[in-house]
Amino acid sequence: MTALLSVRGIEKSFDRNRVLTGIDLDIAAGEVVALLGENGAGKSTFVNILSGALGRDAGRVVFAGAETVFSTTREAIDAGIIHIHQELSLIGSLSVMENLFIGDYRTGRSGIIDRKALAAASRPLLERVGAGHIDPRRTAGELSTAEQQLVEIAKALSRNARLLILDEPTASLTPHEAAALFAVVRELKSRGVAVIFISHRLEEVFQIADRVVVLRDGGVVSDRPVAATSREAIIADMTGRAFALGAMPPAIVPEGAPLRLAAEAIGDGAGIGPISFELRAGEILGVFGLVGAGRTELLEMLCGKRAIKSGAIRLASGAAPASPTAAWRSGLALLPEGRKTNGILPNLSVEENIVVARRQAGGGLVARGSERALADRLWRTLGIVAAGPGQPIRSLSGGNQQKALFARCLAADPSILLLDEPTHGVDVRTKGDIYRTVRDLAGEGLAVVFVSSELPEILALASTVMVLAHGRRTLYAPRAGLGENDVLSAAFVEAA
Amino acid sequence: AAEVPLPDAAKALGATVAAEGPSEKPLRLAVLSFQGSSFWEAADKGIAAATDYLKPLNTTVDYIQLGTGLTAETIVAGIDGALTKQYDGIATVPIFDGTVAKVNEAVAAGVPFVAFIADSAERSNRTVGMGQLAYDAGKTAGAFIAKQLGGKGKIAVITGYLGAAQHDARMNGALDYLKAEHPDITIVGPFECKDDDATAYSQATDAMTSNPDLSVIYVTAGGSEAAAKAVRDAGQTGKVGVVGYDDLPEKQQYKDGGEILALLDQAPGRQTFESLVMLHNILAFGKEYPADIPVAAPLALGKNAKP
Amino acid sequence: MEGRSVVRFLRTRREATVLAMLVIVFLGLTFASEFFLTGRNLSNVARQISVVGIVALGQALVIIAGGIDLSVGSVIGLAAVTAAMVSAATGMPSLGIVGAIAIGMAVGFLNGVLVTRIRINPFITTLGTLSIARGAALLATNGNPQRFDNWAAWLGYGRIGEVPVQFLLLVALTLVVAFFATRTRWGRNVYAVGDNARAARLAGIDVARTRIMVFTLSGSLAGLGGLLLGGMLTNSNPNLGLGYELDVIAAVILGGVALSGGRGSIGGVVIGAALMGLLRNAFVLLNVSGYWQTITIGLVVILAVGADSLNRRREDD
Amino acid sequence: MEGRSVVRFLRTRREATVLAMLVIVFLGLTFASEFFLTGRNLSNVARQISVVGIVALGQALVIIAGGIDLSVGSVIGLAAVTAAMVSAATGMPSLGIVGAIAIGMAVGFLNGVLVTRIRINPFITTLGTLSIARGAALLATNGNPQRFDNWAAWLGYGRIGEVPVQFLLLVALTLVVAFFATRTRWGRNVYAVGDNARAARLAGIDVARTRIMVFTLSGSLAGLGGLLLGGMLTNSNPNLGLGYELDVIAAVILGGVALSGGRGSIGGVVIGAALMGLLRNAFVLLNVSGYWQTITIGLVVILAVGADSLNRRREDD
Ligand SMILES: Nc1ncnc2c1ncn2[C@@H]1O[C@H](COP(=O)(O)OP(=O)(O)OP(=O)(O)O)[C@@H](O)[C@H]1O
Ligand SMILES: Nc1ncnc2c1ncn2[C@@H]1O[C@H](COP(=O)(O)OP(=O)(O)OP(=O)(O)O)[C@@H](O)[C@H]1O
Ligand SMILES: O[C@@H]1[C@@H](O)[C@@H](O)CO[C@H]1O
Ligand SMILES: [Mg+2]
Ligand SMILES: [Mg+2]
Repeated sequence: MTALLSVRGIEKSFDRNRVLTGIDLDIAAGEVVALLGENGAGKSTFVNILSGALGRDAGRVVFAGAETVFSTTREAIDAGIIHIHQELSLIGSLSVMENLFIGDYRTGRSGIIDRKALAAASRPLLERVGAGHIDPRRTAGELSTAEQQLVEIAKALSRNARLLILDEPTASLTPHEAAALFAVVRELKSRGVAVIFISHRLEEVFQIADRVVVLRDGGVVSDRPVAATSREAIIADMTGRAFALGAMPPAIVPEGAPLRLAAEAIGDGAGIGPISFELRAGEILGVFGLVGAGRTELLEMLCGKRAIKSGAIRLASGAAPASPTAAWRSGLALLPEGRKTNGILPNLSVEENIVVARRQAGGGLVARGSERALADRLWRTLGIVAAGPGQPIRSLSGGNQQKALFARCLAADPSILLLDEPTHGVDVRTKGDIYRTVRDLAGEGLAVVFVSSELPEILALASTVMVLAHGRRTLYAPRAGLGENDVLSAAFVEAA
Repeated sequence: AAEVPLPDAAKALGATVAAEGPSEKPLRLAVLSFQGSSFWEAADKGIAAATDYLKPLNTTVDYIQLGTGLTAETIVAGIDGALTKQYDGIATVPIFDGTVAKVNEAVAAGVPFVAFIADSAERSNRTVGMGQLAYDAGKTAGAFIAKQLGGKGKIAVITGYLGAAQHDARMNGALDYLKAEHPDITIVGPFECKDDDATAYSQATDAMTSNPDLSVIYVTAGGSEAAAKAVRDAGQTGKVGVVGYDDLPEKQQYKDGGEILALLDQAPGRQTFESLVMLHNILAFGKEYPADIPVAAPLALGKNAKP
Repeated sequence: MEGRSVVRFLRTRREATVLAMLVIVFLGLTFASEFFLTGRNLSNVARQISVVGIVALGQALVIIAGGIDLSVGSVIGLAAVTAAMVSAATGMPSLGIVGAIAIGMAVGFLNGVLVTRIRINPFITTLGTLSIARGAALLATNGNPQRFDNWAAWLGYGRIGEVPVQFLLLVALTLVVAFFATRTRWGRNVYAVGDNARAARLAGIDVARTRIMVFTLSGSLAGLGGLLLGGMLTNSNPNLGLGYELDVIAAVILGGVALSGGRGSIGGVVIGAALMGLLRNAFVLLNVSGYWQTITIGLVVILAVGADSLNRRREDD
Repeated sequence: MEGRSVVRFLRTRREATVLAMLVIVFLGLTFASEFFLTGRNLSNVARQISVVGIVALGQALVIIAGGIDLSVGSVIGLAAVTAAMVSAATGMPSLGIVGAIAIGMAVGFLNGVLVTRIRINPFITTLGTLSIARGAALLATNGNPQRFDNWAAWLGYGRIGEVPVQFLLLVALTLVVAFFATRTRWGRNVYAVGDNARAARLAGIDVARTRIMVFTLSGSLAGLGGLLLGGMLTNSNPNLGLGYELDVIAAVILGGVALSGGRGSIGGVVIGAALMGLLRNAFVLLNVSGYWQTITIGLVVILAVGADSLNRRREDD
C-alpha cells in the first residue's frame, strides 16, 4: 500500500525556538492516525504546515503522489486536505450554510449564490454530524460553542476531503456528541479518507485510531499500531518517563468545614435556575451537564457577570459580587470557558496574563519584583512551556495558554475557585498536575466549583456532584455513593 | 533716486508702487503666502513679478509657501522660520489675531513687516498693513445689495468659516448696515459652507426653494461661483443674484450670464507685488509708508447689476 | 415579511433605528415647512444625498472588510479635476468619465496593495493617500478650478423629469452593491474577511485579494463621486470633497455597519446618508442658523446610534 | 541596554523605525540648512511639537484601550476660549487654567460615559462631540477671537532660557504618562482592556472605569493643549485645533501604537509627534512648495509605517 501522505524531515522554528526538528510520517488512504504529545509538543504546528496555514523551514511533503508546497490554505483545500483547527474558526456573521460552503458558497463560475440550493445542500451535512436541528440559515455566531464545533465538522464533509485533520475536535463536545463525530470519521475512513486526529483524551484514541504517533521535543518518538500500544506506553512516550495518573483517594468534605458560599434558588430570569447549593471550605463541587445545560451561566451568576434575577447568593466573605471585579476582590477566582475569547490577553506577556487579576487587589504601583517572582514560581509549578515569561501569550500552544490562565487564578490567592472546563486542551500530565493542585488547594481549605464535560474527571475529583439539565439542578449529592449511571441519567433528564 | 520703471507683468496686475532704485547692500526678503485656490494663485503672480523686478536691484525674494491650511499656527511657524533665517524684511497675510504677538516680536527685532490682503483684527505693530478693511467691504456690499433691492426684499447669507475673522467681518459689515439702514430687508441664514463649493451649491438651492421671494445670495468667502451655478440651475437667473468676493477667472461666465451681480475685488496680485516693493524701499532707502494702506473694494459688476 | 419578522427587524437592526429617525425627521419637516414636500425640494434633497451615498457604498464594503478608507474625500477632488482636464485635453468627455473613475480606481488599488502587501494599517495608508491625492490634485491644477461643462458633466447636473441623474445612479448602484454584498461569492467573502481574517484565510479565502478589491471599489466609487460633484458644479475645484471622509464614515456607521468589521447592510448605509442629507436640508429650510447647525449634527449622530445601543445592549465585554 | 538588545529593539519595535526616520530627517536638515541647528530654530521646533505631542499622549492611551478620540481638535478650541473668557471674566488667570482643563475633562468624561454606559461606538461618540464642542466654542464667543494675554498664557508663549515652557510640559507629561502606562495598575489595565476587553473584565478589571478614565485624561490633555495654543498665540480663536485630530492620531500611530488596541508605547508617540513637527519645520526652512508639502506628509506617514511593516511581517491573519 503506497502512502497517501508522505512527510520527510519537516522542521520549523519560531525565532530561536525550534519547535519541529525533523518529522517523518506516512499515512495511507483510509487510515486514522492519532497524533499525540504534550502541550507545546508541536502538534498544531505540524498539521498547520500540512494544510498550508504555516510555512516550513525544511522538509518535503508528498501528497497523492505529488510533491507539494502549499503556500495558501486554498491550495491545500483544493488538493483535498481539510483541516479543522484547534481554535474555532467559523465566521460568526455568516449563516451556517455559508460557513459550510465558505469561500465559494457553491456558486460555480457565476459567483451568484442560490440560497435555496445552499440550504438544501446544507441540511444533509448537518444531519450527518448529528446537528440536524440547526437551521442552516441561522447566523453562526448565535450558536453555542458545541453547535459551532459540529458545524465545523460538517464543513469538512462539504469538501471532497482526502485527508482530514482534526485538531482537538472533541474538546468542547460531550461524550454523546463525540460519539456522533466518531461515526462520521468511520464513514469517511470507509470511503478511503485518511484522518489525522489530535486529542488529549486517550480513551478516544483507542476508540477510533488505527495508529498512534507521539511527538516529543519536536520529533516523532513513537509510531505504533493502536493494538500494539497501551495507555501507559503512550504516556511514557509523551512525557519521556513512566508516569501514572494514579487513582486519587476519593475526596470528602471535611466535617464541620465553614460555609463559604450559599446559592439560594438563584435564577437569571432567562431559563437558568432556580438552582441551590452550598459550598464549604475544602469542598470540590463537580458540576456536570450536557453542553447547553447552563453550567457556564451558573458560574457567570456566581462571579457577578450575569445578573441574578431571582434568589440570592450569600458569601462568607461579604455581599454577593455585583461584577467580576467585585468577585475577585471578595476572593472568588474564575477560570472562564473559551480561553481565546474570554481568557487570554493575547498581546500581553505570559507574566502579565498571570498577575493581572491579583494586581487589581494591590496598590496603584505595579510591584514588578514580586510579580515576577510569583509568575516564575507558578510558571515552574505548572510547567508552562514557552520561550520565557515575556513571550506574548498568543504564541503559546493552546494547552500552555490554559495553564497560564490557571496560574492567573492561583496567583490571586482566592478562597473560592470557579473553574469552567479547566482541562480543555490540556495534556495528560498537566491534567494530572491540575487535579493534584486542585486537591491540594482544597486540602488547604479552598472551595472549588469544577465544571467539566468529562465524566471521569468529575468522578475522580469531586467531593460533591451537581448535575444540570436545561438550566435546572437534576442531581446534587455527595460523590461517595454515586455511579457513572446516576450522573449520566441526571444529565439526560428531559426538559420539563 | 530715480524710480525703476514697472514691468508689464506688474502693470497688468494694477501695481503702481515702484522701486526707488537698486539697494546698496544685498537684501533678502521673505514672503509667506498660502496655496490651494485661484485666489492664492493670483497672489502668487504678484510675488513672481516682484521677485523678477527686484532681483537686478540687489534684493532677493524668497517665497516661503505655507501650504493649504490657513491657521494662525502655520503663519506663526512661518514667521518664526523667517526670523531664524534672518531675513531683512517679511511680508505675509497675518489674517488671524493669533499672529499679533509674533508680528510684534519681528518688528521689535528690527525686521520691517508688511501685511497684505488681510490683517489681524486686533492691531499689531506691523510696519505697513495693506488690504481691504473687511468690515467696510461688507458695508459696501450691503449698500450695493440694498440698492439692487430698492430697499426691500430678502437675502440669504452663506459664509465661509464661522469664526474666521475676515469672513465674519464681511458678514457683519453687510448685515449691521442692512439692519440699521434697511429694516425692510429680510435676512436668511447665515449658513456655513466651509469654503466648499458643493455645500454652497446645496445651501443656495435650498435657500431658493424655501424662500420663493429671495433676491440676493451674499457669499462672504469661497463658493460664490457655486451659488451662481445653483441660481442658474434653478432657473432663477435674473430673479436671484449673487454678491460675493474676488473677481477670479472662473466666475466670469456667471457675471456674463447674469447670476453674479457683483464681486468685490481685492487685487491680490497687486497687493503682494506692492508689499515687496515697499519692503525694498523701506530697507534700501528708509522710505516711510503710512501704517495703513486701505485697498478699495471695487465692485466688478455682472450683467444684471443695477449700476 | 410577516408582522413578527418586521418587529424583529426593528428590534434587532441598527438600520431600523436610523430609519425610524429618518421617518421622524421627514414627518417633522413635512409639518414644519410648507416647502419640504414639494417636488422641487425633494429633488434637491435627492441630489444632495447622492454623492455621499455613492461614496458611502464603497466605504461600507471597506469597513465591513475590516478596513477604513480616509482617502475618499481627496479622491473626489482628484477625480473631479481629472475628469475636467482629460475631457478638455482630449476633447472627449467619455474619456473624462473613464479618467475620473480610473484615477479613483488607481488610488483605491494602491491603498489595497499598501494595506495587504506592505501590511500598512488602513487608517495610516489612507491618511497618507488622503494627503497625496489632494496634493496631486492641487499640483495638477495649480489650485485653479477647471471648467467642466460637457455631456459627461451632465451625469452630475442632469435631471430626468424631476429626478436628478445622480440620484438614479445612487439607486442603481445601491441595488448592485447590495446584491453583490449579499448574493455573490465575493460579497460574502468581504463579510468573512472582516469578521475574522484569520479564519477566512484558513478557510481558503484569498484575504488580500478581497481587501484589494474593496479598496479598489471604494476608490472607483469616490472617483465617480468626484465626477458627479464636478459635473454638478460644471466646475472642478481641486478642493472638492475636502473633509467628506468623516461625513461618509458617519453615514456608514449611522447605517449600522460595525466599525470592527464583518457586520452591516448596504441598505442601511443609504439610509444613513439620507438622514445626514435631510438634516442639512432642514437647516436651510427652517433657517437654523450658524452654530446650532454644528451642534445639531453632533447630537443627531450620537442620538441615532445611542438610541439603538440602548435598545439592544451588546452582549460582549 | 547591551548591543544585542539594542539590535533587537530596533528590529522589533515600530517606534525604532520612526526614531531612525527622525534621525535621518534631523541629519538631513543639519546639512541642508545652516539655520536648522541654531538654538532659535530648535526652540521653535520644540514648541511646534509640544501641543500635538501633549494631546497625543492622551490619545495614545485611548487608542491603546481600544477606543479613539476624534473630539480632541474641537476640545482644543473650546478650552482655548474657555481659558481666555474665564480669565477675563474673573480676572484670575489661574481660574482660566482650571477652566480650560476642566472643560476638556468634562468633554472627555462625557465621551467615556457615552462609550461605556450608553455603549455608543467611540468613533461615533467623539465624532458627535467634535461637532458639539466646536459649536459650543463658537456659540460662547459668537465666533470672535478672545484676547488671552496674562500669566496663564505664559505657559503657552513663555520660555525658560531658550526652552519653551510648552516643551518642558511635554517632557514632564511624557515621563508621567509613560510611568503611568508601564508602572501603575491603572496603566497596565489600559493595555489589558484594549487587548481583550472581555477577558479583562472576567479577570476582574473594571473595564468601564478604565475606559472612562482614558477618555477623561485625553480630554484633559486636549484642554491643556488648547490653553497652550491660545496662550502661545495670546489669542484664543474658537477655530483653534480645527482638524488636529488627524495629526494627533497620525503621531500616535507613527509612534507604534496599534489602532486595534492593546499595543504601543508612550515614548514612541512623542517620537511620532516630533517627526511630524520636524517635517513642518523643514518645509519652512527649505522653502518646499505648498502642494509638495501635502504630498510629502502623506509619503512620510506611509513610509514610516511601511518600512516598519516590511521589516517585521505580522504573524497574524
Ligand atoms: N506563532 C508562534 N510564534 C512563536 N511561537 C509559537 C507560535 N506558534 C506556536 N509557537 C510555539 O511552538 C510550540 C508548539 O506549539 P503547538 O501549538 O504546535 O503545540 P501543540 O502540540 O499543538 O500543543 P497543544 O496541545 O497545547 O495544542 C509552542 O512552544 C509554542 O509556544
Ligand atoms: N451567544 C449565544 N447566543 C444565543 N444563545 C446562546 C449563546 N451562548 C449560549 N447560548 C445558549 O445558552 C444555553 C446554555 O449555554 P452554554 O452552552 O454556555 O451552557 P453550558 O452548560 O455551559 O455548556 P458548555 O459550557 O459545555 O458549552 C444554550 O442553550 C446555548 O445555546
Ligand atoms: O476672499 C478670501 C480672501 O480674502 C482670502 O481669505 C482667501 O480666501 C478668499 O475667499
Ligand atoms: Mg495544539
Ligand atoms: Mg459552558
